[in-house]
Amino acid sequence: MDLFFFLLFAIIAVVCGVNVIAQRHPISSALSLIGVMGSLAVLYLLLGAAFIATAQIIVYAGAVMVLFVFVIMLLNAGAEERTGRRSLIAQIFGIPALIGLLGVLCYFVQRWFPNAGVVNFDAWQGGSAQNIGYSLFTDYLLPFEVTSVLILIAILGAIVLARKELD
Amino acid sequence: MNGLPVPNGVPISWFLLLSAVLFALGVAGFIIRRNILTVFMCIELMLNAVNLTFIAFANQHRQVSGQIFTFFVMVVAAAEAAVGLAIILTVFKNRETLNIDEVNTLRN
Amino acid sequence: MNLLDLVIALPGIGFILALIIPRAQEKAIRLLTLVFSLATFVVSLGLVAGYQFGKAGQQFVSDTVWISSPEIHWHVGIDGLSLWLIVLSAFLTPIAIGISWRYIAHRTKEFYAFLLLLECGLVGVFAAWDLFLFYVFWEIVLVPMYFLIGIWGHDRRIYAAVKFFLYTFAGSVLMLAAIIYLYTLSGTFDYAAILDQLSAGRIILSHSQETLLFLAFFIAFAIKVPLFPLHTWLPDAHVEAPSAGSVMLASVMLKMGTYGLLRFCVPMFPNAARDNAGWINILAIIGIIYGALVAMVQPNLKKLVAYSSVSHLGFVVLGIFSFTQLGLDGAVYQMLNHGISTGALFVLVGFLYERRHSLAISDFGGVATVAPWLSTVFVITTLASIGLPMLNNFVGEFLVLQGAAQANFTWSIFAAIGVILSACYMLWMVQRVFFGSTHEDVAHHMPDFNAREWACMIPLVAMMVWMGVYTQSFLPHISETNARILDQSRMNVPLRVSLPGSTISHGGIGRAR
Amino acid sequence: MTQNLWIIPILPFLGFLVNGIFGRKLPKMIVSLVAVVSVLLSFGWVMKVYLTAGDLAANPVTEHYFTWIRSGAFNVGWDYTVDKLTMIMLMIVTGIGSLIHIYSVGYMEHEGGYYRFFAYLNLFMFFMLNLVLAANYLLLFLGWEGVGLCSYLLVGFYIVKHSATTAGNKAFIVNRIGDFGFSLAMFLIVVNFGTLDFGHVFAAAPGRPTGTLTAIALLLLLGATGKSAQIPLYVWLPDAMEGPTPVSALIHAATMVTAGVYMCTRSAVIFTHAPAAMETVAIIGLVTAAFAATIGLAQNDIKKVYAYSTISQLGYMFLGVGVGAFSAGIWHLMTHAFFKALLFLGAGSVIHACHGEQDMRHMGGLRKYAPITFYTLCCASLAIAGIPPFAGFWSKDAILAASYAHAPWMYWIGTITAGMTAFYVWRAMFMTFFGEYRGHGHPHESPVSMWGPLAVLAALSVVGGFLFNVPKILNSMFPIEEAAEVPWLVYVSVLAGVLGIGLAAYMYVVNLDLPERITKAIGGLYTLVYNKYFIDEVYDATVVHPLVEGSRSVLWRGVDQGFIDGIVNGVGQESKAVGGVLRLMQSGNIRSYATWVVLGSVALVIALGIAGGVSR
Amino acid sequence: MHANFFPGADDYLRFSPELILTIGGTLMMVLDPLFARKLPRMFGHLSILLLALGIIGACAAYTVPGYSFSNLLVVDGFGAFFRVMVLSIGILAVLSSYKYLDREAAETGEYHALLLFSIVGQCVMVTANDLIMIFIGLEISSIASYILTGYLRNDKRNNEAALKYFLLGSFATGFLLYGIAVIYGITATTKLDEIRAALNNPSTPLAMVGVAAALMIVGLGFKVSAAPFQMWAPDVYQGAPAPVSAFMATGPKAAAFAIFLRIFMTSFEQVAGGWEPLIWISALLSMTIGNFAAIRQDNLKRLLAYSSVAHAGYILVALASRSGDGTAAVMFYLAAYALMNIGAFAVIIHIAGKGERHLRIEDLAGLGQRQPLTAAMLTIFLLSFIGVPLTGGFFGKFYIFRAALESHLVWLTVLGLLNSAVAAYYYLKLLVVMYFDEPGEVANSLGSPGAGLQAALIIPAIGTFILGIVPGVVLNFARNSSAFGR
Repeated sequence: MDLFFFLLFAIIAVVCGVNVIAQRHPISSALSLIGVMGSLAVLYLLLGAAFIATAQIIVYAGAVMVLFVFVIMLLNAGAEERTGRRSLIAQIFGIPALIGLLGVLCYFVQRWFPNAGVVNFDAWQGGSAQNIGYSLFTDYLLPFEVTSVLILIAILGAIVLARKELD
Repeated sequence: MNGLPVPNGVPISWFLLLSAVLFALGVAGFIIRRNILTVFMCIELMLNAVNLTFIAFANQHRQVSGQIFTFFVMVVAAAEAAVGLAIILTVFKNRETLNIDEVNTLRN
Repeated sequence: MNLLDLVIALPGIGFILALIIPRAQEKAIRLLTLVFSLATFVVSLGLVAGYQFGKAGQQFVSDTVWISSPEIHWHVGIDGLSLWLIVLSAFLTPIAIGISWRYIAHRTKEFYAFLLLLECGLVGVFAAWDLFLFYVFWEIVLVPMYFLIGIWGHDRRIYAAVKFFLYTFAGSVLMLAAIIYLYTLSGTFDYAAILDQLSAGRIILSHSQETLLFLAFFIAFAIKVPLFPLHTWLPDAHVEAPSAGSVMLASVMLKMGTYGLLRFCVPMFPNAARDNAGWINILAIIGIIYGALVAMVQPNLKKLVAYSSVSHLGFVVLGIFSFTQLGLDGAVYQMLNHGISTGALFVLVGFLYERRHSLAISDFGGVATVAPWLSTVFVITTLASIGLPMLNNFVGEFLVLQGAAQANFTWSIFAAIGVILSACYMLWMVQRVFFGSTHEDVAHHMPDFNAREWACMIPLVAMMVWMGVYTQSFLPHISETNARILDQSRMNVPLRVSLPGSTISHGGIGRAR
Repeated sequence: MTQNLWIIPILPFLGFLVNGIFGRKLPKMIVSLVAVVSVLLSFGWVMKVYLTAGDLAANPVTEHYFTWIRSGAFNVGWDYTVDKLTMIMLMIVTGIGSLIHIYSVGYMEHEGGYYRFFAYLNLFMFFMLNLVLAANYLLLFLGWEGVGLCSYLLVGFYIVKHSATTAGNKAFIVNRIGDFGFSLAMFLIVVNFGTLDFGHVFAAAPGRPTGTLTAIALLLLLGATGKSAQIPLYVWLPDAMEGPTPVSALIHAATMVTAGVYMCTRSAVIFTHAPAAMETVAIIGLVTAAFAATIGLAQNDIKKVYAYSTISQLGYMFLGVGVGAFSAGIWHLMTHAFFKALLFLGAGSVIHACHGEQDMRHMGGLRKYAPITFYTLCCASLAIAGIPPFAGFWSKDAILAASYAHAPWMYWIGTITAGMTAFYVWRAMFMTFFGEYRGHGHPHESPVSMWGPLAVLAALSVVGGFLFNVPKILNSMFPIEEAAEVPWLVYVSVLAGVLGIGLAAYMYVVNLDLPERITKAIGGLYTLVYNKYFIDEVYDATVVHPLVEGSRSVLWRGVDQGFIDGIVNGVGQESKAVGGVLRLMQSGNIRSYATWVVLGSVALVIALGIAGGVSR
Repeated sequence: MHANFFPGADDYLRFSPELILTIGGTLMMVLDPLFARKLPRMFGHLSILLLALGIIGACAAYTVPGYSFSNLLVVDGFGAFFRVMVLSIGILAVLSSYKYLDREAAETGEYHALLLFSIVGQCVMVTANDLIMIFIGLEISSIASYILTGYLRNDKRNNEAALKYFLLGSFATGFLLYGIAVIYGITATTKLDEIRAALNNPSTPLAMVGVAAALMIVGLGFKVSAAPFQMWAPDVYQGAPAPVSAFMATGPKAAAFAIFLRIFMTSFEQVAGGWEPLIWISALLSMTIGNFAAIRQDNLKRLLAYSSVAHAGYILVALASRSGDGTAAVMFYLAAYALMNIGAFAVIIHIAGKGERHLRIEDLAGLGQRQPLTAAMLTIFLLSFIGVPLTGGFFGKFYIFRAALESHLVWLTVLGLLNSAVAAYYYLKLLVVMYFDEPGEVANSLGSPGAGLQAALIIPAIGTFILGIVPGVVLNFARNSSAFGR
């Protein structure tokens, strides 16, 4: 049962992921990215991270990706054009490098976490909004507060960069 | 991998492999795609992959901290998105292009 | 704050004051620098007066902690070796200022300031007894000279300046590495302390370690000397530098290299020094002959003198690595001689240049008929530098060759050829410049010495004669120090170490083995 | 009691300083006065020493003034010593020196640089006296180099004359080659004896291995050949005639050039213990004598003739030294000083008479115009021809006798040379003084200041021989070995002289067109001899030219600028090239950069993964 | 259930610099609309004031060293040192910005606010004891600098630089995060000290630790622009506004090195033995690439960018020595480097002119005659870059190579020193142009640098000399605080 769900959404995630980089048009990439995020949200849920799963949907799939789509529309970006100086290095080394990366990551994961444990869905529900909130305001108070600076910067940056000239 | 999957449960490493694959996909996109927006999305993809790892480990360790980390990653990602898109806007305003290969006037 | 500190400090203070004075007041600046350099010289004579014979180690010590960790001391002191080199620097700086009095027209301020800074660094180099301090001064010297060449030099000055800087810098970084490495071994930068540890066997260097350290130091010094084939920066630097620069460069800065060899390479790494003496001496001899031959065909006065320096400095290196009392004494004495006579040559060439605005030998001829005194002094100087008895160089060359002969007679045979050749190039130059019929524009642009020029030359000529006739005023200091250095270099020399010709040893001589 | 020997050289030195520094301002009178008086005074002091020193043979005077060079156990003092040998040299030097100074007052009257000339002359006296007074090799070397310097300055006295200055350089440099040998000899001496003091060296010498001594002796000989113009280093002396004639007389005839002989005699102990070296000395001397004589036969420049005769006579002296007759050598040195100085001064007077003409073909018949010069020169010529009882006869005879005792063939060659000598000297006499005047202008006799010294020297070259019997004087130092007295030797050698004179008379007085025909007959040989066997040209082509050109094209342009600087600058170029390559990496393309990052990360992951795996 | 649910006074004191700056930055955002037009320079003065307060705060914080906020934050000598460093760098950056902002007529309010925030991020980084804090601090600092890089939004070079910096930066961050994730997976914690403890457990899969470390090195190496992750630096430094480049090459870099050190000297210290060769190679690569690439540069900013790569290489040498002395050397060198680099950039800002038109080396021609003081200052900085005695740069190199030799990295030392000889070449080139060439029209038309730039020139010069003549003051503190409370 667990296995089934996992495989299902894993496959969806991978397919969408491939689609993200396969599509020439940013919109379709964006949509498939949302797909990835959705399926990941489900997996989070299965892994007992209820709150994060929700956040994933709301913040990521919702806010962030919508922002993306906005921008895409705003700039009405069409399918990418193949002009400009292409990157020789990327063409030569790109694919081997990627395969290498995937290979080593998988190898080491396989080699060192073969059976680091078995996940049983619903076996652990640590990620409830309550738990998260609690530790956010106790142990992780500081980073939580500090991120406000981050948000502040983001706003400021958006203003500075994107605003029209006042005069 | 060792033996068939146990019926009741999924080996943690599968999640890790999945995230590894997604991460690699993100990297691949960054290198292959030419549209700045797509490239940016690939970064988001990478972050998501990382998040999955965190969550998986959180589950394994029965800890919240992993999830907390994920939470912060999301916040950061959101902030980055805002700033990044703003930057992309300015670039587009000045160059009328989203092709990453054409943004290479700064070089030797 | 003892006398020695004062000798180092005075030029430094002068340097700062010269920077403070507004650049409009050229005269004031000139006077100030002159006064300070003269004062330095006078004080340095105090060092001579206060020098005590038979006192082991260094004198006029002043030793205070400069940097606590790693422990770096302001540790200066002198012995017979550094004494005269310091006096030499202090002696030549006023002359360098004197000859620039009229010649340096633009950016006077920086020029004189740099001269003082240069003097400060030079004195420091010879006085430093802390390896680190030594390195600091060593590098400081580089900067003013770089600017002296680069700003007030002739046409290809930039090439020359950069070449000079990079050559020396590349060498000295190796030395820095070696110094630090020694520190990691010994835990101190104090020269004396390191020497003790080495001789007491508290630091045991493996053969390869010692060789590498030796080479690191040696290359740095060899570039400065300069030893063939690392000499090619010298002609360029000399030709392009203003005469004051050439004087300081030839007379004192080159001695930094030989001084370093004698002060550091030989006592600290005796085995390596002796093992490598063979090829080093061969290089030195090649330098002697090669320099002379190349000088012989130079169309340019300064280049000629520059190559002659290569030849002369070859003698010094040969003397040092002969490991005999005579050789070492001769080497040090030759350092001083070369400082005086080649310095004087550059001064005179400078005078000629100011008059004729050319350095090409072919542009002169018949100078003797219009400027007899200039010519007389020039000839005397040439005779000094080709080693005529009763003038200074003879003593040095004789001792060096004698020492070399004791170590290995073959060396002295080849080295002595250099003495023949020196006569060739110098006399031919003299003939072409001073004798023969006088050309028009030579006749018109060749006034004889004026008072200032006399004031610059008389001390030099006097020194040539004094050092040639009554060597006893100088040699004893040197001898006793060298004897000590020789002992140190013999300290832990295993028996396997033996130079070719080591069998010759008579009386007190050649006890080196 | 101390003899204050230092006064002897110091006087001329003071003269030098005065003339050298103030000479330009002083009137000629004062200048000449200072110069002459200073030398005369030192001659006087020599006499004083001679009279008061007592028996120099038994206890030579040695005085130490100050330490010159001390280093470790090596110690050279500024020491003077006077023994009989030195005394003889001192007298010759100061005596002849004074005469020539006086002579020069007249001769140089109309020359520019009057003061310079006398300054140099005094300086020369100073160094020469140092040379003979020295009590150790280094001080001797000081004088040795010093006289070389003065010779350089005086030969190149006419500084605007290119040939003169060139000759000066030649003289100095060739001498340097000799000095090279001398200094090596000194090094060997120090290495083996640990000192340079004559006393110690000669005391220790006999015990040393012959090989060492031979080496030292040969190196000394090399020095001597340079200074005394022997083969192979004689080439500078003929050119040295560019200098004013008194210089030729003083330096290149009477005193300096004999320094080599003096030095060898000084080192007699070393030489006598090195037979091979002795043999070499003898042969070099003999060959030089003969060789130079042949060249002398064909010269037309009067001074050149005497120059070659000087070389030849010096050869005799070396022959004497070489065959062990040191005293004979010195004897000849002395007599030669008399008559050769006279010859040169006479020649000077002749040139003076002919308004600077030196070519004998443009002279002749001067007998009536300059009688005093003529008669004095006759004495000199007879002396050099070895006609008894003139001075040259005694010394030359002594040498020849000794050489016969040593090896008869040497005697014969020596005798033939004597014949040639007689011939060319008298050839010169006849060409200058007999026949009709072939020159321009109106010849005249020289002033008294010039012929006065001539007269004195003439007297000396008449009686000097038997008056001062050097071998007897030096008997204590160099005992005359009683060789079997061979009576006929004397007659043969005298006969040779007479024949030479006769032949000269026949060819240049009686049968004037004979020389022409002979020249025609032996054309090739004549040109060869006339051009001094082209030795200068050979040296030029084989040594000088290759050296200079090689240095220029190979060493300087090739090695220095081409190779070494090539490497240095090459390094610079290379690093710039590397920089260029690195710049290619900076394509400015984001995706390339990303690719590099990925590559790097893969490498890192693999490396660290493995490293981590092994690290515990 | 948690001891410090409510943070105590000490906690706030320990966190005071960040608080001051955050409040100040926010205040500025409020004031900006009001005063932006009237007195633009006020924000500069204000931020200098705030930074000064921040320094005081940092010192005050050091009076109560220790962990706080449930061990997320650690105030130790190391942290304090770097806090003071980045804050001072901030001051210098502000000083050097006055004239630039006037010239480019740019809004000053946001500029300074961003600057302050980015410094907040760096302060957080250098005092973090938890990977979360490090990550957030890093992001704050980075995002702020992304924006600053593209601050002049109508300048093409700015946009491009910002884009490159942003994309590549977040790309690298991805790797960093992945590494962190793996470490978390292995050790079940993100606190540095706990990680250290956990790694001592023999059952830990060290290979995986290696992988994690590798991924983190990618991220950090990128931030410190160490080869082979240095590509972005030249482009970004060239494109960004000059004061920002000056700031980025010093502040964020210093902070990045700080966390680099902290992570590797606390968490991975025992297990890092096998990694030395890689640092070795990276150090050598950085030095060589930086120096050799700089030889051919004629754009001043780019040249300094390459030199900063090279200097990162020198610092990595000290890192490779993995010793207390090495750490101290890094701290000292960063301080010295910050001074000379900002000073050099200040000169560039001075000569660059409006729109940064004059950035070629030739534009320095004759500066020595037209503006002796400025030239003299630049000379000092260049000599310090070269490593001539009596300058901070010299002692920096000296300490670094000493540490390296003590760890027996003989060849790395020799190569490094030879590298510095190569570097001398292109620094000398500047001196040559400045003093030996006749004044060009740039030098002739040059006005006086404002008071701000003057200060930004003279203060670093003095500092360089202080570090060069009495380095003890800084070094001793560095040595004492190089132990990370271990």
